[in-house]
Amino acid sequence: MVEPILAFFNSTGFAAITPGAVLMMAVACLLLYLAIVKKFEPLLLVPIAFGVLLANLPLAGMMSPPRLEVGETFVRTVEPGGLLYYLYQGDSLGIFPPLIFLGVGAMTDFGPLIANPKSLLLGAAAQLGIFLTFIGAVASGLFTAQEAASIGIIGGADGPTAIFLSSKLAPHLLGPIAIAAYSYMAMVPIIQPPIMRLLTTKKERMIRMTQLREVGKRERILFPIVVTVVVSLMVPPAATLIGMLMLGNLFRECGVVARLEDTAKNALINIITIFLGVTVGATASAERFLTVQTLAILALGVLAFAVGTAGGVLLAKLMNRFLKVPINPLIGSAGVSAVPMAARVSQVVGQREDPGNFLLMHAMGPNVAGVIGSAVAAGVLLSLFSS
Amino acid sequence: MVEPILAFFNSTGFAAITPGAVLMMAVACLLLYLAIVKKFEPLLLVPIAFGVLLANLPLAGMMSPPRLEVGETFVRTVEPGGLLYYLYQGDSLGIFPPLIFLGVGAMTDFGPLIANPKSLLLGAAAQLGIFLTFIGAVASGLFTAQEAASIGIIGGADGPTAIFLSSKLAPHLLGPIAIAAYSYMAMVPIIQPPIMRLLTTKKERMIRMTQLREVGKRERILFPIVVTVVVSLMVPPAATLIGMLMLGNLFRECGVVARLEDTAKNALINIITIFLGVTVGATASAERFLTVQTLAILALGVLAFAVGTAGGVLLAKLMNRFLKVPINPLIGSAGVSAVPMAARVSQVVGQREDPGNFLLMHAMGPNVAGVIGSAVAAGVLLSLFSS
Amino acid sequence: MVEPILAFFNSTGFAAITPGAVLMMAVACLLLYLAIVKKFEPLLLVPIAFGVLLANLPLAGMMSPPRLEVGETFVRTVEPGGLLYYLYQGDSLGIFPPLIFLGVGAMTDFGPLIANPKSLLLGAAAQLGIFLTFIGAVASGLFTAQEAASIGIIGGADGPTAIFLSSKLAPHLLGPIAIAAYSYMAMVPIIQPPIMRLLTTKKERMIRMTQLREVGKRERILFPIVVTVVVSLMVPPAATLIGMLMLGNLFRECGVVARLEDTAKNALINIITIFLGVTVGATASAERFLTVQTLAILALGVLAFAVGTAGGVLLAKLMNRFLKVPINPLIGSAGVSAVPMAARVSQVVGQREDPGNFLLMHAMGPNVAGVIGSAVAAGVLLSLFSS
Amino acid sequence: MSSSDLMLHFANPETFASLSLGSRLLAGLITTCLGMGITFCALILLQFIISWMERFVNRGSTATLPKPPATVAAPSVSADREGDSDNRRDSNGDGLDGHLAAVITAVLAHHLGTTSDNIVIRNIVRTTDPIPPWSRAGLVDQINSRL
Amino acid sequence: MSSSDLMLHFANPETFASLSLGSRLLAGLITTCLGMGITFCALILLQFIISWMERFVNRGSTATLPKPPATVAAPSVSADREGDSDNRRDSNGDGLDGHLAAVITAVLAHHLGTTSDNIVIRNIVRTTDPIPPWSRAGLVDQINSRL
Amino acid sequence: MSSSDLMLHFANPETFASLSLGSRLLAGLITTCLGMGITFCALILLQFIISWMERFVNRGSTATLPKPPATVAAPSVSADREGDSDNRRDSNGDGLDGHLAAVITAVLAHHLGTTSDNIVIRNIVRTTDPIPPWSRAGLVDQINSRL
Ligand code: NA
Ligand code: NA
Ligand code: NA
Repeated sequence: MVEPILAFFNSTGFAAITPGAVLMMAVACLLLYLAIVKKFEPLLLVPIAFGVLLANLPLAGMMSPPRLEVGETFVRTVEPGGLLYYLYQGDSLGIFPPLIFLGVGAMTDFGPLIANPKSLLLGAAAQLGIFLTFIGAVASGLFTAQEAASIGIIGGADGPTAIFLSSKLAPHLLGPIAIAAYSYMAMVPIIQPPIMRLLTTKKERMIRMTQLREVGKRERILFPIVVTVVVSLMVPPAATLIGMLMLGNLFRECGVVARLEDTAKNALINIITIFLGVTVGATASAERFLTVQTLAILALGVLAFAVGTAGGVLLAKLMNRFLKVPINPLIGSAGVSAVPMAARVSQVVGQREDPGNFLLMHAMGPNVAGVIGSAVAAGVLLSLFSS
Repeated sequence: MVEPILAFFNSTGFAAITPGAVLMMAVACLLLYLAIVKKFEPLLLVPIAFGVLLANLPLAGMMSPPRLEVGETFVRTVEPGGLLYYLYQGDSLGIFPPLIFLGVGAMTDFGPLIANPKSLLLGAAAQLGIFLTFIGAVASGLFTAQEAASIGIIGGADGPTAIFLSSKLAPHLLGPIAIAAYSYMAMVPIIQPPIMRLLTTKKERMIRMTQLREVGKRERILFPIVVTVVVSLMVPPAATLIGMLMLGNLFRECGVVARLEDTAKNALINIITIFLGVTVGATASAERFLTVQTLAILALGVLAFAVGTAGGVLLAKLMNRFLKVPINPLIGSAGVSAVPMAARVSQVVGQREDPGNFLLMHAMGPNVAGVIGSAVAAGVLLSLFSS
Repeated sequence: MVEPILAFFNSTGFAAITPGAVLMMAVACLLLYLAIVKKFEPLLLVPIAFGVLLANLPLAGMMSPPRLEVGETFVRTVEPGGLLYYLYQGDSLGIFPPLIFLGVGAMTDFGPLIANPKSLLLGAAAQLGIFLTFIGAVASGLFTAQEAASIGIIGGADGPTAIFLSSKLAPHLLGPIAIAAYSYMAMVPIIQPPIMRLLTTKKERMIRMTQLREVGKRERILFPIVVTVVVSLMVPPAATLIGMLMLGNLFRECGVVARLEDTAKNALINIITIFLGVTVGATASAERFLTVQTLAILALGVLAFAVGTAGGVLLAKLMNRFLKVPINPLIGSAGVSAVPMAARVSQVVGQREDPGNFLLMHAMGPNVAGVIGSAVAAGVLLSLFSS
Repeated sequence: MSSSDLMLHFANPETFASLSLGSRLLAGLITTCLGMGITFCALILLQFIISWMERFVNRGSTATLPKPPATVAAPSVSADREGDSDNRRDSNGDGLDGHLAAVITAVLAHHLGTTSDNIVIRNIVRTTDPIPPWSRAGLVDQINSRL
Repeated sequence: MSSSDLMLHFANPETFASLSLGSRLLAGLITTCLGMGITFCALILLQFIISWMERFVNRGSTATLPKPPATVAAPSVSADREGDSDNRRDSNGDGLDGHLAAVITAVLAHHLGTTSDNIVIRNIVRTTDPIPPWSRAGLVDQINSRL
Repeated sequence: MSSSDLMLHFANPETFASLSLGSRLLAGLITTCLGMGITFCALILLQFIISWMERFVNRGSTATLPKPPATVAAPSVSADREGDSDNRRDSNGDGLDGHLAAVITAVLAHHLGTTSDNIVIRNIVRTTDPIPPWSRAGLVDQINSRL
């Protein structure tokens, strides 16, 4: 009777636990703390953190691949894989991030961008964070071009884009990259304001902007179609992300498919969010996560956000030299995306100087432009570095 | 620095665009116009049209298959396929259309059919359009029997049935067939009335029908079970479509699974509708769509609807020779299905002669019978022509 | 013309029907009767019963596997499989049951268990039914250890756990086991009370219990994390089920991801319930179901519930010998899970002796503990008997 | 060639091309007869079973469902519940919801000493699914305007 | 044969048939002891952690959740929120919703000079999920009627 | 080595290691120029098309959408409708819903001779989706409290 008990003990997780696994479970708990108590992007950090926890439970095998028997006319599963292995296919085959974008598109109002197309320039400038971080990652000597590109995209401040790109270029780094991206997106209110104040004068921060014009229904309907065609022609690898984002937005604006809009931005995006979050977290197993590369990624991620913020603000200042009606450079920082948080940061920083100044609506333009900008940048990187 | 720019330009869609792709994008815009402005079946035409657009963006590769590495005990993805390729598997494996039918069943009230079982005859007669169009397609010399059957099923006026059948018999024609089916279903109010008036006298059109009897709960619950068993025994290949339609209806009528009914007719059908619509549209790439066959399909599709309409009306007139209480032959045209539009056409055409005549409820009987009839006809065609 | 008609007749189900198929369709109708009229677990028995019906329609082939063409770098479907074959992969790969548990976790309030942790002992004791039934199944000589384990788990009174375990250990018995599990769960109000009265005195049944303490938000949030870690370390094969159950519960309790909680317990669980129910039923084809083994499974299933009930009650009586404040042994029977029915049975049986005695809340503790207990027991069986 | 052989050659994409147009049309005719025949058989069989079911099922029971509104009096009773309400709102210009909202607005306005115009009741939500039926509800207007 | 060997043979479907009934029962007994033992160990461990958690977590904090209704006063407080409301409506014959509807109906009737019977408030929708808990709410009647 | 060759070696993980740090940085710089250049090109192209679209599309038509609230008067008009309402409730302390509920409560209380405290209107449900936008609504507090 003792023998089977010993045999059983050897099959428990206690017999196989490693310090790394314990550390990763602690990381999972830290992430849960940030998500639940500090409310850092909880909708994605809660599933991601739980995924980290599950993937590091010894012997649970939730990410283990199946064993198949492959014949001439059949493929049979001899031993099924783990639950998270199957769900992870949605990430690694690039299916989940575009479907998230479908829902994001159905939630996003591009009106402020259509009303003020100059916002697009700010949304482009803020992508500087992506490319300078790319150079930084290359210079560190720790990463290949593919890995560096995946790290740079953290600066896009767009979770699905980051996951889409790194699942294609550097799937082994998906865990730390996704965790960095979502953590820093949540920390935008901490990262951005000092940079914004450093680069602007009090007078600039007090610039008031005129009310945005009304945007007609036709423009709203044409917008997603035009963006899809133009961006996809210029950067074909961005077509999947931009196409789904704009399909969702078309559902929203066309007014005749409310059922589809509703499902895209509720049931569908929620289901995918759960699956994507848990499986992205599950890529962060101890042996993959506890490396010097992860530390470098976390450091470079902050850099990416900071440079992106600066890029947006500085271009806004540059534009003011040429514009008759000046823009408040604080809205430039919203170009990093992190919708709608970065726009709210612009509003709050502006209001601190002048409580009667309402920048939120104006900042939403660069903010949503940043989503398009990051997708374009991701397309360029895919086009240059995918095999 | 010039070289990489040139290299990049060669990777853009501008370098690879073809006149065919431009034409197909114009077709996509036309379909979007019909769907959004003219409100032609928007819930499917919007996704289909956007799918056409996406599939014809040069180099975007959203329908490209993956490259695998197949071993003795594993199948590994070397290069993932496009998003729409993966979603399209739901069409080509015959998974999505029956799930759409699950939701349709949960939305459909078969009460008017149960109250007036003679409606089934009209629902059968209207399938004449399917078979005469089949002969027409064969006679054109452009199509094989399988292709002709897929074209004929347009006359069933039932999107999921058409997609289910053609994905099995002629997947290369799926795009034009689906587009024809949904476009003509939307045009039922234009196609049917002249035929209905041509084949009926004013006196016939003014026939009033007696109120339908109440239908008990037990009958409603037994109905889906009986239909599933009877139809599946007679035409086994129709079992999948009819079975799912009737399962959805059983969810609706049994009264104890409201949760499942709700999900079947909302979240589930909406998710599948998005995926199915976009991927069906994505089969319409320029090289597949811009053929003389497509023109023939569009012409034969109108024929199918017209003949189906005539079949229903003429059988109703024939039945009146034998019935003591005559039926209004205008409800015969509703047998083509296109639920509930064809029934509304009956109502409107009838009311034009006699504003006090309310045919809608009576037309719903043949209308839903037509759904069953088309599924049976599809089963017969599958049974005869599937390999 | 006669020949094709004969050929067609030979392709109808009438030509291929067997007495077994007729009998199974009758079984399906019986199950529908129990589900709809008697309201026996309708949310699962309706889909299961319909699945039984569909799987036994001759020549419908809804469970037939596809024929593939496997190359070095591709896997191509030559002939698609049946709809239910594809949906069934979610069962056989172990994907659906944990996702059901995700939704169950999002619906379950573990407060009564946290308030009274002694409930866990009762939830453990009630698992005796699983193991004694296992011995019974082995002793019958009809079953291997794997099959016996799958039969024993019926005593867990937890549908997803039973399906998860038997899909891994004895997939060929999945149909009868799932049907027995859900039928007996529905019959808990009939099976349990006589045993409860037999094993307790009137005085014991009249014991009143003191009000449960309040449970704080922090405890509620920590609970799912702690349970996941502890149970998964002790019994790694239980990690998938427990992990998903607790993730759902964390969604519920953390208060910052209401969207995900809502989707997990509505759209997602409903979709999976439909797919799981229909495909589990579809495993019950005549040749698999109409065996002496099925009869044995049905008999052993009742035994499992009865022994589990007794186990819970008897441990509660034993505990009363050591506790200062006695517990009402009627809440012990709730440890079999079958949430929340078994707890209501405790309430009703208690109230019959003393209408002022409210046991429901106290019985919910063992009730939800039983869910954890069965998952642990399933993990032990998987650990011992999976290849 | 027997009709069975003809149908086999007709159904096989490889031998299809070898058939003459006449043979193909004959095969098409056979298909049509078979297809319409079987469709009618199946639906007539259903018709008889449903008629028989009515007598058998309803023998002991009184109908359990509420009486549907008379079709003469309520023109727009449609087969789909959602389309129904849709339609009702269309034809009457003001459905039950509108009425209820009007009543509540009036009461509130009376008590607050304001006019109804300043109070907007935005959402008396109906429990029945307000989503239009799959794929067609939006077309009512189209029908009404074109015919 | 050691108990380890026995368990190995028992667990292997190929060698299972070669075991005698006695060996199988012994192996079954070992399985039962192991299984019940581990189940109890795991749940007792959980019990201790939860008890300890209570003291540790609640030390500094006052409970943040509202007091649940006393079980004696409110018989049907169940563990699942939906079932809860379900049950409450069952036992009291008229839940909070019914009450609220009655109040509103009365007010409206008073002001419109009509009787309550002519006004039907169809849908005061509760924000909490009105869908019954997974798989069992419909069974309340069954329990009530059978026991 | 031409810049094309450099980029090829840079993009190939196998030859990447053989490049000097200088070459890598050069390649990184080329990537940055290309990337920012193309991003700006694409978005400037979009800017022109959108500007042109405005003039072209709106030429014949009057705007069909209702005027959005002036940003000066309504500080919290945000790009996502849900976040919007969220925010409005935050900043004003009491949104339209709260107001409506207060009004109804007052009316009912008046007529029932009780105080408002005893009546809880739990659910005036808004038709517009009350679910917060994907991933961020809960962070409003965080922003407000930290900055
Ligand atoms: Na961005
Ligand atoms: Na039809
Ligand atoms: Na249990």
